[in-house]
Amino acid sequence: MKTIEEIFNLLKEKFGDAIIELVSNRPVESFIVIAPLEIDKVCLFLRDNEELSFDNLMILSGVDDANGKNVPDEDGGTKIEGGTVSVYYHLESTKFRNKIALKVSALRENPEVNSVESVWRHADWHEREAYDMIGIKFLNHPDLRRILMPYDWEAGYPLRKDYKNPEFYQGMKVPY
Amino acid sequence: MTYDFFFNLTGSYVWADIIQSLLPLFIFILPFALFAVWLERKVSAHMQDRLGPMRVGKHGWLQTVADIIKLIQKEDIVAENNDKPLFNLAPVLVFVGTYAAFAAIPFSSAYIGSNIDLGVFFIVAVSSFVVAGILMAGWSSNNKYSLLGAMRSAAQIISYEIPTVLVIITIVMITGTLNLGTLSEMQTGHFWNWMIFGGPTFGLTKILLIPFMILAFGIIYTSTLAEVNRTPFDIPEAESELVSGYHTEYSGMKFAMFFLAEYANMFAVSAIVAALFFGGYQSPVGYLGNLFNIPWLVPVEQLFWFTAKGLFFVFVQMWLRWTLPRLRVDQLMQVCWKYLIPLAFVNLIVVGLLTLL
Amino acid sequence: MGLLDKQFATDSIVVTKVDDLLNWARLSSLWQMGFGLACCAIEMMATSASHYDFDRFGVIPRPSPRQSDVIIISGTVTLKMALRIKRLYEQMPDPKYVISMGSCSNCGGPYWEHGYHVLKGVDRVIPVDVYVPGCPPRPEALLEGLLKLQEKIRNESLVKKSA
Amino acid sequence: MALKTEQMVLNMGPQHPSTHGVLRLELELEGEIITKVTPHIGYLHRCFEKHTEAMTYPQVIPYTDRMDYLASMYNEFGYAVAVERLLGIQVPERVDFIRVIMGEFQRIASHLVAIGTYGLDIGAFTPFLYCFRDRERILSLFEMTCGARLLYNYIWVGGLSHDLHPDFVRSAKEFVTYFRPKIKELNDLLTNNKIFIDRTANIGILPKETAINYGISGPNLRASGFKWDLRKDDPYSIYNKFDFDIPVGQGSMGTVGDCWDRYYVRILEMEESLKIIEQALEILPEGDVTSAIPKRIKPPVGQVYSRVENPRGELGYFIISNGQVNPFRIKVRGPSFVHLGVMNELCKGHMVADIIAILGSIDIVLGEVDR
Repeated sequence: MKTIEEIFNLLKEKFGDAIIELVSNRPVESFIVIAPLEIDKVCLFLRDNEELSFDNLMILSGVDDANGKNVPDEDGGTKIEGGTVSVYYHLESTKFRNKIALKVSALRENPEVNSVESVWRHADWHEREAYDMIGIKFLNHPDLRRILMPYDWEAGYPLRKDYKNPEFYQGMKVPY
Repeated sequence: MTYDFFFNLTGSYVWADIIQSLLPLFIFILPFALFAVWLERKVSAHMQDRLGPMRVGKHGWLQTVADIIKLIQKEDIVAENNDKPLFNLAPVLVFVGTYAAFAAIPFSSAYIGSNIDLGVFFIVAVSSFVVAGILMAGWSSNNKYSLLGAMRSAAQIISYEIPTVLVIITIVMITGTLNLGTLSEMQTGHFWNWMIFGGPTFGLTKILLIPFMILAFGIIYTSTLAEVNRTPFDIPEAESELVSGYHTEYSGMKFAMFFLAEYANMFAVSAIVAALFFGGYQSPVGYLGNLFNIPWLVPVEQLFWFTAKGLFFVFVQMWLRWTLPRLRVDQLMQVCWKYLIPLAFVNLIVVGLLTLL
Repeated sequence: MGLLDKQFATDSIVVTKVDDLLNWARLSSLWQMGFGLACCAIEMMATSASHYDFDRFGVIPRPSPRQSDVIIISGTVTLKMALRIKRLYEQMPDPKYVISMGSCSNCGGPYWEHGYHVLKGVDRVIPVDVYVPGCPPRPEALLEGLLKLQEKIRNESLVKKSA
Repeated sequence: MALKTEQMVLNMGPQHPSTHGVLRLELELEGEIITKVTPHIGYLHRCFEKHTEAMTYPQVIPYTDRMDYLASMYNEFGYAVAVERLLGIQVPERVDFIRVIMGEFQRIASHLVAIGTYGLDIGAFTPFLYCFRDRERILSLFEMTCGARLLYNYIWVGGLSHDLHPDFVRSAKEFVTYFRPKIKELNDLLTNNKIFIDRTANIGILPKETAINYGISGPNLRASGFKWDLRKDDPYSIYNKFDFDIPVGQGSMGTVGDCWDRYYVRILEMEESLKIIEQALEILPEGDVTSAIPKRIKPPVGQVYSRVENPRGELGYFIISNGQVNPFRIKVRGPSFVHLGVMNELCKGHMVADIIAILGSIDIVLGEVDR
């Protein structure tokens, strides 16, 4: 069983610049930051390497980091400009009982991350959910549609921190 | 007998005919269907640690009456895209097919709607109307669930008619008659004269016949279960798959007609089984009427025995329904074509040989 | 509306008696649409099951809306679901009744403030006869709601209401 | 001239008797054979994750209840464990024991619903009512403890809302003795029924590798023959103190990982849960259950992914804290959400009736799929 530092060094050696940093000064969990357009290759390596064999993707979560500037928008509220959105990957090896967390960040305006659907089929719906809720576009995903919200929902991505609810949806009043 | 009575009463063949033919509908089928629905709900409830209907009348005995009154005045929805003539005709056809079968069923020696020589054959033929009705219902509803249900139903009923008819032929071969009245008369006396115990024959043949008769009974009871769409063969209206199958789109009284037809049909097939194997209207032990020399009591007792036998088999159907899961459509066909039909053929041949003894 | 409802202009002894009979039939055989939405659906199932036994009141679940008289909106109605519920309601034959079960379908329940995808009360899409409060309502509460609905039906009339 | 044929598209749900809630399945059929299944979800999307961002940490607990409403206790349990890990606090021993007892009772109750509705899907109505009858007894135990039947708000971060009712231990023991024979009754009625076996064995086979790749967990993964239970493999709370087995699918009626195995693993798990409850009731320590509840929950900046073995599988909470009283982001890995994703893989080539059998056997709760 390898520690996260060892895995970081191994990845750094293999992928170079694609592996950005290791964040290990936070409580409870450390994670490795990876470039968004290299994540699928890194994941494939992590899954197929004999010594790592991270065969199980536990969870894939999209997060709006809300680290941009707050600027006033047209109708009196505020919206966030700039900053990033992130995707967290929690992997597990059922063979070595080892766990690891990865993170990718992409620009908030047009976030594009490579899909890991081909590595773990499990990621399929989680990626669709991240697209639906945060608006992250997963490149090479076979079927990137909204999953929870109606297909004709036009009011944006609900889990973004500056999301505003529409007044009406198909003639039904939405706010209380 | 009853016909003469009505003829004397009204003085007209036409009226006597009408009364004679409507009699089973009003004194038997409708009340029975109402009673059977109530019974089904009570039986299922008690099997499941519940009480069932309790609020309408004592122990809810008026429950079905309330249901029917409610259904009669419900809105009758015919959707825009339904095939309207077929949609309206289908429940009538199903109801008629079921009802017509009662014409040849011997309720007692005094009352057989139509004591024709082709009784059994008539019932088998006329109950095939139901298939047409169901197919029409499924097609005209313009609903995919209905269509699937109807197709399953047609396949099922037609397949299971084969073992039924083979068993009937077996019986006919022994008795030499298709007339249900005569058939019942042959099984007179005591219960050991019933066909299930080899019929009114004597000696070695009788003993040899018993296992084959029991097998024949098993085959025919299983296939009649399938013909009336009861569990484990309730695939056409499989609630958890096809919503309610071919009658998904029916509301109000048209639905009630399907509903009543189903329960009437349950009794019809039970009655056939009773008439073929369990002595029809004959008492298993003898008649009080004969004992006390009251001639009119005998037909009444016969009616009682016939109803009791029929109801017993209806009860068994309910019992099975609330116990067993349901088969899949291909397994259903397997049961029929791989097991029941070959068995029925073997049975037919062996019984044929035995009757030669 | 059933076949006879609102067909009579004036009241009379016959109409009143027919009224009574029909109301009795309607309230004693309220077939419920076998349809659950969320948590409350589990309590609705528990109400139909052995311990509480909805069948005592003549309530049995029918899978098809065409054959049901009462729809129990048991749980949160989301915007995605609301139009389907409306359609289901429209598919039911008259006379039809609606029981709104639980806070969510009454008014949005705990999701009233931040629920961007929750309809704040099913009465925004279909008319409701009886509201049963609770999150989720106990089976006893649902039974009480049913009795209230029966009371309401008992006082219905076939007479056309004049303005 | 060849006849023009096209595949029939059958729309199952959102209102359908056996989609277990408001799931919509779009089936492409070739006669009765299925060529493709597309699940459409979101008909019960109640915006859980948005709510958590507006609530304080303890206020989230009632919302976790409403996710998997058949296993509310376990959702709270999982959430409490996750926040406690983030805070780095230890709860008193009695709290852990009560949590385990409640969690295992919840597992039995949840499996009873799963088994009962599965019987209903296959066409057997009576086992469903028997299961609900027995579940009602567990609910009365919960009611005795916290006053609610379905959604409890009982397990809090750092403790519990109330201590046990004085009668609880006796009633719980009574239930255990009452329930053991009922499992046998269920086996006689349903498990070993020939028709039931015909309907479920060799249907919807899920091989182990596929299962892991799809992220399947819980009874469904164990039915595929993989001995993996977070209670033993990634222990939380005090599960390592108890002696219990992890049942896995044997393929005794057909192939390993078929519907019957998934069903039977649940039956066996109920017995294991009874074992855990019995042991826990024997050595239940005394103590105060509310003493460790923090007055103000304000975790440090950080993140945690914490998971527990829910009755349906791996229930994970990914919590990001930015040092405020309300969470920055909570993402839930609902087992039902993950399991539903495998439907298309399982259903291909089966018949319409098998869809119901497969859907019932993977046991989803729509509240958790859509959250």
